[in-house]
Amino acid sequence: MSELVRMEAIDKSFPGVHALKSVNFDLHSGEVHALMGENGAGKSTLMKVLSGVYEPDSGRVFVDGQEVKLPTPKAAQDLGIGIIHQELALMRDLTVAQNIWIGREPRLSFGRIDEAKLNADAAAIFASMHIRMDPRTPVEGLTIARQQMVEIAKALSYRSRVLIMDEPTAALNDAEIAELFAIIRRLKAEGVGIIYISHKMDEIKQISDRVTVMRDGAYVGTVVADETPISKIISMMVGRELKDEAVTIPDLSRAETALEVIDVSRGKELKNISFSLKKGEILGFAGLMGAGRTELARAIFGAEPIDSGEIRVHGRPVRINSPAEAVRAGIGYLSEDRKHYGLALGMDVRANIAMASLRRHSDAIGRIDEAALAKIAKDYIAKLAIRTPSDRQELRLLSGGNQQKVVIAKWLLRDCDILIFDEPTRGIDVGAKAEIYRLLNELAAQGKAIIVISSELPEVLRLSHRIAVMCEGRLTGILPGGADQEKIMALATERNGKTAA
Amino acid sequence: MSARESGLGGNAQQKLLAFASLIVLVIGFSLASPNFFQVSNIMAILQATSVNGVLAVGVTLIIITGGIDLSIGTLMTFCAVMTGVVLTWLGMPLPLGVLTAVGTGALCGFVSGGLVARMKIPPFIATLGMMLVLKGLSLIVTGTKPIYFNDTPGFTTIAQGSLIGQIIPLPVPNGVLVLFIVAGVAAWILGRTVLGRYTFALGSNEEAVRLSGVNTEFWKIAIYTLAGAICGIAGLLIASRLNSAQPALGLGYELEAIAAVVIGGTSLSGGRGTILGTLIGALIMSVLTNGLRVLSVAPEWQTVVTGAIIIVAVYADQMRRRGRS
Amino acid sequence: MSARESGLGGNAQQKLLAFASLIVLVIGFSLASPNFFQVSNIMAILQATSVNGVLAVGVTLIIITGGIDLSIGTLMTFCAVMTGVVLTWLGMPLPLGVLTAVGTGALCGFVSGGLVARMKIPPFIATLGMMLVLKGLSLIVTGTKPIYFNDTPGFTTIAQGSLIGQIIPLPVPNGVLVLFIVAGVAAWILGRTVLGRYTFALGSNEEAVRLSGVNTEFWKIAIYTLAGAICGIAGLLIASRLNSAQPALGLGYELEAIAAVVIGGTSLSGGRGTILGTLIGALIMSVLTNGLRVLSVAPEWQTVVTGAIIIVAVYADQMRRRGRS
Amino acid sequence: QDKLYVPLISKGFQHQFWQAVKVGADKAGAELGVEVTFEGPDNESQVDKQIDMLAAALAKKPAAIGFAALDSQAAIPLLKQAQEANIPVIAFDSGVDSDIPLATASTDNLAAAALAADKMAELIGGEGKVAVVAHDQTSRTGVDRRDGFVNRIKESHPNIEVVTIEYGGGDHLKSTEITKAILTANPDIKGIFGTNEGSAIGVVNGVKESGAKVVVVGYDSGKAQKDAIREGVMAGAITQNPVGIGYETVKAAVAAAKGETVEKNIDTGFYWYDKTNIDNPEISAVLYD
Ligand SMILES: Nc1ncnc2c1ncn2[C@@H]1O[C@H](COP(=O)(O)OP(=O)(O)OP(=O)(O)O)[C@@H](O)[C@H]1O
Ligand SMILES: Nc1ncnc2c1ncn2[C@@H]1O[C@H](COP(=O)(O)OP(=O)(O)OP(=O)(O)O)[C@@H](O)[C@H]1O
Ligand SMILES: [Mg+2]
Ligand SMILES: [Mg+2]
Repeated sequence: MSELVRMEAIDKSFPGVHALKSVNFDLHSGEVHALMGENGAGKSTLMKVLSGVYEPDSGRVFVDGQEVKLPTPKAAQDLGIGIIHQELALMRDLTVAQNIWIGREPRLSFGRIDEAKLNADAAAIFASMHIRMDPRTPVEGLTIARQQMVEIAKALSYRSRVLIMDEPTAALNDAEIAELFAIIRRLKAEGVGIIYISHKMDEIKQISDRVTVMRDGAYVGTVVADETPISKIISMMVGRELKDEAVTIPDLSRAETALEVIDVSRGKELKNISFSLKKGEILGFAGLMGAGRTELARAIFGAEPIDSGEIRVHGRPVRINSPAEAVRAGIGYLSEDRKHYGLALGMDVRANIAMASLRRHSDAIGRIDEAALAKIAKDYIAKLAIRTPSDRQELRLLSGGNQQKVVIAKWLLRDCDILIFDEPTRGIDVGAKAEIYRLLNELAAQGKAIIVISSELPEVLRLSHRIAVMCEGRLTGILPGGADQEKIMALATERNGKTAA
Repeated sequence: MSARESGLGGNAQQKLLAFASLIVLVIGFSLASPNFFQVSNIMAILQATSVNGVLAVGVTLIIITGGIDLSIGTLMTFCAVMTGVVLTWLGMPLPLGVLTAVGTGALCGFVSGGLVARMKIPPFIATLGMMLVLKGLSLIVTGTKPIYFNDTPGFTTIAQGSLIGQIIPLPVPNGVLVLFIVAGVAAWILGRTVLGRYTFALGSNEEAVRLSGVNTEFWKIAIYTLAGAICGIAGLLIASRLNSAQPALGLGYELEAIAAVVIGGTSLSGGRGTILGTLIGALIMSVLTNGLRVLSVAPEWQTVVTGAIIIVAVYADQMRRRGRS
Repeated sequence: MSARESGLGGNAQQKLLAFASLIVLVIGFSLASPNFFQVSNIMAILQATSVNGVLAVGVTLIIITGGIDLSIGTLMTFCAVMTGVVLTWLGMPLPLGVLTAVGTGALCGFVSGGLVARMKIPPFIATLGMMLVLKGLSLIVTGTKPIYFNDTPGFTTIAQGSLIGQIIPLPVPNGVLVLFIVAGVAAWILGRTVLGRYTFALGSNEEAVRLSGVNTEFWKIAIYTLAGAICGIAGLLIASRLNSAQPALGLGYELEAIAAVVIGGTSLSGGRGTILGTLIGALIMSVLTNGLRVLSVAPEWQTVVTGAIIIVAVYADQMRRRGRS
Repeated sequence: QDKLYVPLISKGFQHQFWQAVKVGADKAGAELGVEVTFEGPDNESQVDKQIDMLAAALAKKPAAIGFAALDSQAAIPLLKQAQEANIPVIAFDSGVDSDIPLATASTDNLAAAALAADKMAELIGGEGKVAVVAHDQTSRTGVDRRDGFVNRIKESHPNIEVVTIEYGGGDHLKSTEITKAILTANPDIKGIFGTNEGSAIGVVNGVKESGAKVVVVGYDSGKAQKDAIREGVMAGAITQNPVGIGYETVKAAVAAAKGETVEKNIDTGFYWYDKTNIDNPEISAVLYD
């Protein structure tokens, strides 16, 4: 195992933020080196330095022992450094294959593109990943999870010697993660060095050889994964011990029903879905990628029309044709795709938190009560530990996890009776996750009805009072809280009555 | 330049920076010609900014939502025409004429807004259609003849009188006063109110706003309606300056107004922009036009120089901003 | 309508749908007037489409990158003027004139592209500046007088002759032939080549393209240069049609061309668009104009009806598309 | 049913001048029992738009065509087409450099503008600075009126200097701003000539707004110009006889369509009008609102 990359005393500041404080990092060939840290610790920034997106203010980068300059992404690529960015950077109007090979299209004469080869090559990569994906699908229609797959395929296509994966599994579920890990092990065997960033602690144990921890932009230390308990890594990250609370399922037998979904169908995506949700209950939704959980949530929320079926809120049937009507009926929905459906990235933290609640914080002529909003924003920044220089920072300058916290704050502030959280902890660090779980339990205790959609089974199990499982647009079953994983997986793969392997 | 800096306010240094191109131009012209920096000429420049400035303020709102409005020029004319109909043909009193101008503008803006927000027609097409329809309607209503306001005493003072001149010895024309009031109100709306917040939010990420439970259609229509009403005020100003409603006027004014907005730093892709920037943009344009004329530059060279300076001014502005961050 | 369907090809059903508005118009006018659907008038419509069509094809490329080009109209004129200088004033042979037109266009496109891609000036401003500069230059070079091509025999056949008419008994003017060739080549470039791929990619997510290690500046400049060359061809066509280079022409042509592009379904926010759509858009515009004239609709009503039909056509097109998916 | 059809393709239709031509044409149409249509492009630089209009007019198989060419040369192929189809063409306004038109009903813009120059010279006492606010830098009418004025000043009034020529596109507001800039740049200016209605009114507005004392000479008529002359803000103006032009064009077109011979040059004349003669019958007959 030879040294591939060494970064020495990397320093980088943004206006108002000292993002990297003299950070060291190194990578050997054939190893998986996990990079850990809380949201905003500086992980992505460090990797952007290594992949030529940012130039550091000071510090040196060595590749194969030679000092190198990385002024552009191209320079990094040429040195064999590939990256899967945390914020998906795909061209929505191009197809999957066109995205993968952008900049490296196989050419024929006259600058023509060999489209057949392009598609075949992309298909080959997906085949090696054991994923079914038509290379000619436009990226636009893909779910976040599938877009992430495309990013992974694209990174693999570079055949890099150094592969940076910035939260590649944030939107994936267990089956797909297992597939990704198989790929990672294969690459590792080929001598590729992999830098792996994730907030999912269990993955670190499974895949990584060494772990480097960062905190507040500073280097904390590097440890060998096998020899270090998770709790140690966590305390390195957060600077204190975290204790995990167990689920306590409240007695809801006397609780009122908050939401009833009766026989809802929509095209091929949703087939005759019925369930109900009580006040004070947290209903988890499990399922594989594309099971239709997001579709269902969007249908309930009025973001997408339903073909048939009925939705009742507090026993009264409601017609919901738009999100505005849903919110009026007391339903809130936190989207899984924060960038496209959750945030106004060009606006500041305060404005985003207030987005759904402006009418409540303005007077008769529409004047916004900025002072009140400032106080509220500061409260949430403290409560959710949002790392930002101020509540007036533009959202696009926040780290991914901190952006996610802002979306959560938006819905917490809106204070709906029924809240649907679609992948609420995507990209959120362990400490904050625990905080959010606590918040959700608190909300439920206050009598809110909550749906949590999550691709992380442990999260579903950790939170849910009941667990609904979907497969291919059907609700295949509802299990009691704390049900075992096998049963959930069985329902999640129950294709048209038959249980698949 | 996010929502919070959208007002006429903002921090002092930034304001200074944004002004720089304008100041350079003014100093340059002042040095080049003794006739340029004189009260009467400065007032002429301000007066020349008033109509375009008001239009630009209106279209700034729409551009911040990520839209565009090509109909502002002909809408302005149509509002002037309808005012003529009410005041001259029907002989109504002046306040009703003012109401007609603003009301006609708001109504047409409402229609454009409906086309864009409800029928999902791209703003470019919806307002291109409106531009043509309104252009035709102005000609039809008037029978292609101008309507004069000779029977409405005081009509010309709306733009040409000087209230300020009666108080202090600076004959700032009322048209300029109107411009500053309109700009002030628009900046206040953008910076302080719910409507303004949604204007930015729509331009920043419309789908995210919709999924926040906001009735985006309603707010978008409201913004177009407001912008239309502002065009109505521009219609009033131009009618007052010309003491007539000229039905054939208006085409091409949209480009000039949009140019002022973009020179002022508002992004055509929406989500960011300031009224102050738009005012400066409009002033840059009229200082340029006036200055080159006062220097008696040959007309064909005037266009060349104007084009070049617009590019340079925006480039310089950008370098400054990049330098800052 | 993503990159892969960008060619003149695409599946049959979709093509049919896109044509629908156009066909409805043609049938409507044919029923309304016996003079409309006649070979000579159809040829007149096609001829009237040629210049605007070529410009629209050029600006389609730029719009797909997410940009805009306001200078196309005056660039066209400037190219015509330079051709006049070379052919009439310098007495060079015809092929050199053709080269001059295309070369001038490419050069100016290169400059615009440089301003946008390298100096990061917003396309609206960069090309607005270019529009004014080129407008002035045309007047300066010509001394504000048209340059006639009387000394270059055969010059008028570039647009007005009919090669096709010599083969089959349908006098399709060469200008139309040129339009279809230009459209074909542009569609081929968009659909099949690397340049085309980057055109879509830039409009879709420029930052992502850059992060993929592509030299985005180079490709963007290449696209503006190509679009400029296409404007050069339009310059040649209009010069040939008018047998003269008219230096004051061109302003307003950009709006018409952009309108054709947007009516054809290309999104002004970039990333999607087709040349076929642009052709249909340009045809819709000229069928409308011609049809209303043939029906002797009063000119002021012509504008009203044109505006309304543009909105309706785009709305109908959109309903169809939504219905499909 | 088979009314003769005569389309007039003019240089514009929105200006009062063209509307007056249209009035004359309609009048002749009514008297002679023929159908007349009238259209023109938005501005006088749109040469190719006009060609397309001509093409559409030909498609309607008219009995004759009235045509005011923006550029004679550019129209020749279509005029030839008309000739081949035996559709007589009558030129109006400023004429067509070709022998295809059977007759031309026009004003001599050069001579008319020269008259304006002479009047201007007289009004400012034969010396001093003057300026021109023209409506177009390239169109026939714009060029002729500018040159007619400027050349006459040069030739016959050596003590008068034309200090600047600006172009406002006939847009009232633009011409107003231009005038104010001219007055700023040349505080000692004595007179300004506006070459069409929009320009002349713009000059009047600009002079009024800046409160300057200059001699304003206009061109064409219209209510605002007549008012300005009555008020004394405008010293006087040249008027053509647009109603006559329209009338004579249609009359000649109908005659030609019937195979009668028509007079080759129909000069409809031009007139100087000011406070003193504005209400004379022969003047008020050629003025329009
Ligand atoms: N372009 C920028 N301008 C200003 N601040 C920035 C910029 N990019 C990152 N930051 C700040 O730098 C800090 C580190 O961000 P970074 O994205 O590296 O965090 P991270 O460790 O990847 O977090 P996460 O786990 O949430 O993805 C954050 O406080 C972030 O707000
Ligand atoms: N593997 C796939 N193949 C084809 N289409 C898919 C696939 N995965 C997702 N989709 C698309 O997504 C729709 C349902 O996805 P949805 O986002 O609702 O599922 P989900 O259960 O929320 O899963 P995810 O974890 O991806 O969010 C499908 O109807 C389909 O259009
Ligand atoms: Mg990160
Ligand atoms: Mg989902």
